[in-house]
Amino acid sequence: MLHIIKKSPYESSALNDAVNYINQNDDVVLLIEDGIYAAKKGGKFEELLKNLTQKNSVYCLLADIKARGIQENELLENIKIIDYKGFVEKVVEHNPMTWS
Amino acid sequence: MLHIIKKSPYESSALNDAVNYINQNDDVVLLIEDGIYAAKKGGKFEELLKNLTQKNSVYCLLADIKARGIQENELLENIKIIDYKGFVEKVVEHNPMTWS
Amino acid sequence: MKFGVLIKDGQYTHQAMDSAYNFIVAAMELGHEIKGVFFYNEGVCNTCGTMEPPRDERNIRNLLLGLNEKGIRLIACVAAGKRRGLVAQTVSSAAEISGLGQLLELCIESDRLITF
Amino acid sequence: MKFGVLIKDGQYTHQAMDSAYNFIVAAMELGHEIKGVFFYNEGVCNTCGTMEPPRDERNIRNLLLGLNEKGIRLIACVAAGKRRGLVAQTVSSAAEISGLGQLLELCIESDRLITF
Amino acid sequence: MEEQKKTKVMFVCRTAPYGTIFEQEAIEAMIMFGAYEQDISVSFVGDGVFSLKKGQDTALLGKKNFSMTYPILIDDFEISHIYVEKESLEERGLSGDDLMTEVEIVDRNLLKQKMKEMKALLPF
Amino acid sequence: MEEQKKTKVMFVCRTAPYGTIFEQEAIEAMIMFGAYEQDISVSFVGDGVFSLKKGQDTALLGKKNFSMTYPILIDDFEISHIYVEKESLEERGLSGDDLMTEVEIVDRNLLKQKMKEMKALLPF
Repeated sequence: MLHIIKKSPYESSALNDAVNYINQNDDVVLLIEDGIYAAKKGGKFEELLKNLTQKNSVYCLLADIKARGIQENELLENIKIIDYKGFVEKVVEHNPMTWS
Repeated sequence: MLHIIKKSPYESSALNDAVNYINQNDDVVLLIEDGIYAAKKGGKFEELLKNLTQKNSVYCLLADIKARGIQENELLENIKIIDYKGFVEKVVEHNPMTWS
Repeated sequence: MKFGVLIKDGQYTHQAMDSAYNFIVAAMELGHEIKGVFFYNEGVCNTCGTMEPPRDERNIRNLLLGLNEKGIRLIACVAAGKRRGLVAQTVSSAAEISGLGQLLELCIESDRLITF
Repeated sequence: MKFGVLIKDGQYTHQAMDSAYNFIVAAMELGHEIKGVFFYNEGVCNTCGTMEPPRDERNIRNLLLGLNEKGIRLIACVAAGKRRGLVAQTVSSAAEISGLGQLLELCIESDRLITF
Repeated sequence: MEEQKKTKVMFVCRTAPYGTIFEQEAIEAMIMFGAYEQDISVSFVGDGVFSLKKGQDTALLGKKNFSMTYPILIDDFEISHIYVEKESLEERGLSGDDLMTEVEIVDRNLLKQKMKEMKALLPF
Repeated sequence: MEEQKKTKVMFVCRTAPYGTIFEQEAIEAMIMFGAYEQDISVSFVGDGVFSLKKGQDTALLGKKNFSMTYPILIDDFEISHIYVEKESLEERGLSGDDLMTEVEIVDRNLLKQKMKEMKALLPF
């Protein structure tokens, strides 16, 4: 499965709810829209994301981090950046579930 | 001030954000719409609400608890129930700020 | 006391309009004055004149007509409305379309401004 | 691959339509097929034909017309639409109004159903 | 139609009732989907579990009490399964006794497996 | 108009930019309100602080970059104060250096006092 998270983890339970449903090793996580704030260095979700990236691939959507002024070097390590075409490819590979 | 909280604390940061802005002793809290779930016995926010009710009056809107099937005895102690007229009176007494 | 009301969420999707309506009715029953209701953000959609909700449900268009008959001004923001397709041809006869200055007027003229 | 798209949020208020649009364009560039876009909940408002956004902003009505010209079916739920004032007179020429069965058809006919 | 040809679709209900319309419009979709002889299931996780709370009375709110439809979803509208996540109930101080209808209370790990079997997941 | 006669209104900006329109429509309201010679202030708390993040570039998204207006709110649009809550910045790994404009970074307790002085609070 591809877990698409589109709400800010600071104001919504979307990330936490999704984490309960992520199959370790198999599933992939994609942060889009305000969901990308979870992957910012120095934020409150650093620990949670670090744990997540140990067993699962975590992607951030390029257009959404750029719009919000988050530079590549402000993202946590092991977070991968993809564009909309990469997004499409992830949906080809995995069945999507959106958490908002 | 009257702090009106209208989102479920399980899915939104509204309650936590509001708590930071409640003036002890002076301010009043009103839970409406999905905000009323914070006041349910046995839930995750029992401790937070118990602390809150020690220094501030906390009200729940009758129409909203009834719609959601929450009975009076399922609410935490010290939570007061008011109807829409009571709501109006609270706004007469205090300047409102809505947290959603 | 004089109240101003700000509604930011759309009809049916969120409870905001319902809570506001019940609040306004209670306030009037208690003898208070509603200086006006301003619709902003998705809230402008509440003033749409073409709603056709199922018959066994409350009709928000009729609720607004009722408020307007009681003399309450219902004001939808022109800019927020245009973005969402609320224009002169589609707005309910209960409401008027006007600018954001009206919201500030409500803040000035009301004793309390309450947001739903 | 065949994609079905479900959009649940209203235009401009939330980013859902924008994300979906960018996703659809990328999918078509990669040679995939979009079986249809279904608008439900507040999402039906995206298909409103009377939007007039500011000139310096993207025009979601035009974006939908562009998708439709590329042969993509845009389907607004009739029941969700009526509630919110989206009726035959106000729906964009880019979209059609139909029933929830169309959403299930998308689930059946698409390889993937993605929700925005 | 043979069992294996049916499309498996799951509604994932994550929102509380009345504050938003999502659960009401989800139920409207469930009813329609039930008529098409596919394999439709419904799961309640997070605040979605509140939708099933007993004793809902919307008279004072002026809204329709749509919760009455849940108990007849399986028998009258041919929904295959109604799952409720045990952990979400517990976190909210609820148990099966608080619910208005017979449902399958399952733990998160089981529901996670069920989700993996679906062709389409519809979050509400 | 004498200072004490002005109506004190505060925008309380609590949402991140672009995911929703709230901050953009808040700024449109700020610009209008500035013209009326009242005492208008703006506070950023919670995710609202993200609105002021430096380096926003919306080209790939296809949306308007409205953040350019923040730096001129005070000088060009007569907004009295822009407050940013220190605790919300810290929780998000941000500091004053990350912001695109000069603002008053205040702690929660001070902002709480400012709020009490307002006649109307407008949450966005």
